[in-house]
Amino acid sequence: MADRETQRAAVIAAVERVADRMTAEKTYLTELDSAIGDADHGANMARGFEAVREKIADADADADPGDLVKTVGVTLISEVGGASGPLYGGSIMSASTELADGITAESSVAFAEAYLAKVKDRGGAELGAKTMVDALTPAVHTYKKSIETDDLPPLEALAKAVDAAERGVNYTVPLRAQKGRASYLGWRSVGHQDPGATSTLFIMEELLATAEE
Amino acid sequence: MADRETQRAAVIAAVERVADRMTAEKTYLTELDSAIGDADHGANMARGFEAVREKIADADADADPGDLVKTVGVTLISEVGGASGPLYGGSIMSASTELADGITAESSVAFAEAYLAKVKDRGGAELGAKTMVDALTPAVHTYKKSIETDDLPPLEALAKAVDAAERGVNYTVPLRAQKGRASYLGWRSVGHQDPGATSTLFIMEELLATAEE
Amino acid sequence: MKKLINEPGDVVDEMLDGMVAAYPDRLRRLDGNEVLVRSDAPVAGKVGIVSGGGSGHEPTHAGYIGDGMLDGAAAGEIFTSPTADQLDAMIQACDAGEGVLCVVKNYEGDVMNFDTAGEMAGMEDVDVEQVVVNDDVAVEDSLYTSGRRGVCGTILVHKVAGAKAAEGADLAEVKRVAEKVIDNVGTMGMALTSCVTPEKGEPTFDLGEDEIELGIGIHGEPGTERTDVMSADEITDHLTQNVLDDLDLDAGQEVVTIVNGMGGTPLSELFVVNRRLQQLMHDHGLETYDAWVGDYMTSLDMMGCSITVCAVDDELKDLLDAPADTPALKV
Amino acid sequence: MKKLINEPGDVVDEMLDGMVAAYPDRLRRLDGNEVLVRSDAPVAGKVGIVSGGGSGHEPTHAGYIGDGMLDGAAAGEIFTSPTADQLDAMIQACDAGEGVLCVVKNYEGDVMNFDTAGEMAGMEDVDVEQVVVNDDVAVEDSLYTSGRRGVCGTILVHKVAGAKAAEGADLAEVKRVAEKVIDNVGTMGMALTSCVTPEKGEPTFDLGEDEIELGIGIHGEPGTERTDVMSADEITDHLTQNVLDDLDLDAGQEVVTIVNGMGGTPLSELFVVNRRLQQLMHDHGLETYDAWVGDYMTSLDMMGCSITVCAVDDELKDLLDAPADTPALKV
Ligand SMILES: Nc1ncnc2c1ncn2[C@@H]1O[C@H](COP(=O)(O)OP(=O)(O)O)[C@@H](O)[C@H]1O
Ligand SMILES: Nc1ncnc2c1ncn2[C@@H]1O[C@H](COP(=O)(O)OP(=O)(O)O)[C@@H](O)[C@H]1O
Ligand SMILES: [Mg+2]
Ligand SMILES: [Mg+2]
Ligand SMILES: [Mg+2]
Ligand SMILES: [Mg+2]
Repeated sequence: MADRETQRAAVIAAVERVADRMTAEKTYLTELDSAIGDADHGANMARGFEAVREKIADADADADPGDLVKTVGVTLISEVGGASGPLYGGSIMSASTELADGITAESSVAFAEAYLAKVKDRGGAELGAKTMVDALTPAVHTYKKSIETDDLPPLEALAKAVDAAERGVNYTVPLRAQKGRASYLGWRSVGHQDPGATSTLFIMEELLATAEE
Repeated sequence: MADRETQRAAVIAAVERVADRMTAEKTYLTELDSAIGDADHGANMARGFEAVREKIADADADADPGDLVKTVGVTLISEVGGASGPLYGGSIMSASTELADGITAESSVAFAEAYLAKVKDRGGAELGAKTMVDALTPAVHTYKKSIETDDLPPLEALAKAVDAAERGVNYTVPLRAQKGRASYLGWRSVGHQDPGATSTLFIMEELLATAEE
Repeated sequence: MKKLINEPGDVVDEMLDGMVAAYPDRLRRLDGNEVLVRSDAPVAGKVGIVSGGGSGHEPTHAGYIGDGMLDGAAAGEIFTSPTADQLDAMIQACDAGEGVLCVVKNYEGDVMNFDTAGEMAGMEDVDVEQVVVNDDVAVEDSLYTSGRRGVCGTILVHKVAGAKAAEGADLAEVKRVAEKVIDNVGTMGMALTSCVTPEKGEPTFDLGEDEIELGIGIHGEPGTERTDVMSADEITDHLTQNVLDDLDLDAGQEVVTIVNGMGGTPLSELFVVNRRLQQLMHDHGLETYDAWVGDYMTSLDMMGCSITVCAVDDELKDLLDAPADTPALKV
Repeated sequence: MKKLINEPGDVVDEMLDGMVAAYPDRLRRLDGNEVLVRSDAPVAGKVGIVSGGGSGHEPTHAGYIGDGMLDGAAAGEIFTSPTADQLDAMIQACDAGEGVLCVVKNYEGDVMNFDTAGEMAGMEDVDVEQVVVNDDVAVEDSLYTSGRRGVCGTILVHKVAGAKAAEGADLAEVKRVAEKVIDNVGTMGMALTSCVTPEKGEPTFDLGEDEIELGIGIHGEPGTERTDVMSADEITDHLTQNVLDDLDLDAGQEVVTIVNGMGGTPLSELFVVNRRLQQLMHDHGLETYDAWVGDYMTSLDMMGCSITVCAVDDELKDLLDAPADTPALKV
């Protein structure tokens, strides 16, 4: 892929983009969380990524790209709280070890797989439980297949993954929640879009936009 | 005036009318008390006179008319509370002694004067303090003059007194309150009609209607 | 209007039964009255301390019945002072022969009904004294108004008088310390929203989304002034300044402060107010001996708060620190 | 939205400072953390009891810090569980070498963050145990949900675990009694209105003037069912029946009951509910050992209540009666 400096710059650019996006979507995500949760997902994500933006700006100039990604995770853990804090933060932190030797097509697949595994492990949600897992799983599957089987360039693979995540987000609407606060609503959760799946899609969209630049 | 039985019947009829009226005006009186008080004058008056209605229905068949009036006062004291309970109830109770020998034109003037004096004594409000005293004073003055100086029949005197009370009620609107809860509002009380003056007028209107029957 | 009630006219009656059901060992309801007393009233050898007024201020009044505070509390209809005969029944039930102190809040209705009750009980040879609390600095105290209202400072009067009575002091002594509090306390309140009484079922006054009321009492009556919304710090500054202007304390004076919730205010917000209040005490060179934060004297579901400052000397500090064991306050 | 706050993002921070300003002798804030601990933490020779979760439930959690209850409480953002590093700091500050019991309410966020914190503190050789409270009977407890929520019954767990720790019991014993409460307690709540979070500034859910929500939690999340308005008695019947169906108690069983206000409910209404609740206990042949009424575990300014029933044996009765000295609960 690109050299270390380009990789570092890409991580920083992605962080900026995601932070902008979360702040812009704060009200919308909170709106989604009001319907089936406790009206804080937007505030949680915006607070978390604004903190990440600051931390990354202060990061050591010779930190590896993988270290930067780890910082993203650690910062989210200590700033977000709630369910999304450990799920996003903990999983990014733990998956970041896959990027120790730099960000390549292969290592990005490994990162994605490790990240998905950690989210499922931490949260215990299976597919169809109406959580972020529903957006994440098709995205990771699609990305892996596009790179490893179809030999597509990472940018195209990522575009397909975003597309898959979007289907996952839409898929959460008609489901009954089985995990997260939405599960307390029982059948009343049907017909609403999952906030965490939605923020997962937004992050991926920003990763794609960063890659396209 | 009329015989003892007619007097008794008149008191009972008046109580019925006043109770009906207070219940009908409950919302309106409370509305007035919301603007410059604590939104309970309608409930207080309706509760009080509904209790009076019951008490009078149970009253001894050979109670004097004056005793019946005393019962009205005692019942209001023990049912209304607030400022209006002691003012209405205590003053009626104490003035009822003027009716010991029956209800005549003269004794009704004496009752009215004693009632006004007691209200002023208990509450300490002068004219123009934006209270029931502002409706009561012109009504009592007019009644006394109509009977004692102009020799009008009681029915006509009462009609003039009602008219005077109405002017008193209207007079309360532009005044700044100096007594009662409305006084807490300072200048903000200006422009609102006093609830107690209004209920005083309503009672007098019903006394007039009873007398007309 | 949505409320956790059955019939609006039954709220006070059912509330009192529900209180007795919660504290059967502590509270007893006087037969046929809307009056609660200590289950062991009258307490031999002790001056009785009673209070009362309209309902809607819970835990005031009955929540403060117990060792070291009140012997009895009369509950009028919502925001309507109790009738004289109920007050009389309460006074008599709380007299063990040492006399009874009535703690009255300065409202004409309360004062008139307590006056009458005092006369009635006096005819039964009960030694009755009265103190009238008028701590609300928002109302001008002049011959041309009905005077300052009694509001949250009343709780401190209950506490101090109750503690003195528990020591075995006589009626005159108990009255003296109650009046010492009254002379040294000031309060001012504000509302973000009006309350809704069960009978009316709608807000007593309408407040716009950008407006607040300053100088409210505790009966849902509108305040002395309506202003634009302000931040918690600005509101705290305003209320505190008015109270301190009234009290005119010397630097170094020890004080007890109360941030009182009006009933619908989250406790978290009261602590936000207390943070600023204590900064102000410090800035004014006043020493906070104790800071109370909570719902002590409410207006049903009103959102808002009041701030009370009371200058204390060693005697008042001791009496405030003396034990109290009531449903709403334990020391 | 009108609130007694400054900036929405500062509420938790300023609330914590305001609490310390109210109880400077009792509470201490951990530097740079949104964590309060007893001023004398860690208490030598005693197992530490800690709790925590999102803010907005005041007096939960920090209001229960003190002798006989909690040693520390972590305050997340409003309705957002605290981060693992804050919880870790709290656990370490409350460990005097006897270990720490974490009282966790069953929300995925709380559980995940406490799990991580437990691992972190474990690495520093702190003996950490956890109990997860899940008393909300409104939520089906199955493999296909995230399980029942932890709500107001948590207060009883704090009380019992705190009392046992104060006796000097070891961590295993403290955990055992905490679990005894968890096994014997059930709660169900309802809302007349939604709460308004400072960040969102509008009701989390819209309820019509004729509608109420049954089976709500304590985070402003909508309930399990929306129905027409009911009277206080009907609501009490419904909530109580669901709790009793779940607990399935024998006649003659002694219980402790809680009528808990959601924050915006006047205390008078909670007593109206308690009146009916105690009639129901009687009708079901249950013996109320103690009846609590008040705001213990709130949802900001939400109007509504929850009803908790806990079956108690002699051991639990003794622990509930043991002394506690905290800002919000004194026994
Ligand atoms: N057990 C879980 N597994 C996977 N995702 C979950 C789980 N619980 C919650 N989530 C995700 O977290 C989102 C909610 O995040 P957020 O609102 O920030 O936290 P909280 O639920 O603690 O308020 C949900 O929309 C869902 O996608
Ligand atoms: N001191 C007073 N003297 C004469 N009338 C008074 C006085 N105080 C109050 N009132 C009358 O009582 C009325 C209010 O009665 P009500 O609302 O029933 O009692 P409260 O003020 O205790 O709520 C006022 O409108 C006024 O007319
Ligand atoms: Mg949420
Ligand atoms: Mg009134
Ligand atoms: Mg009144
Ligand atoms: Mg949350």
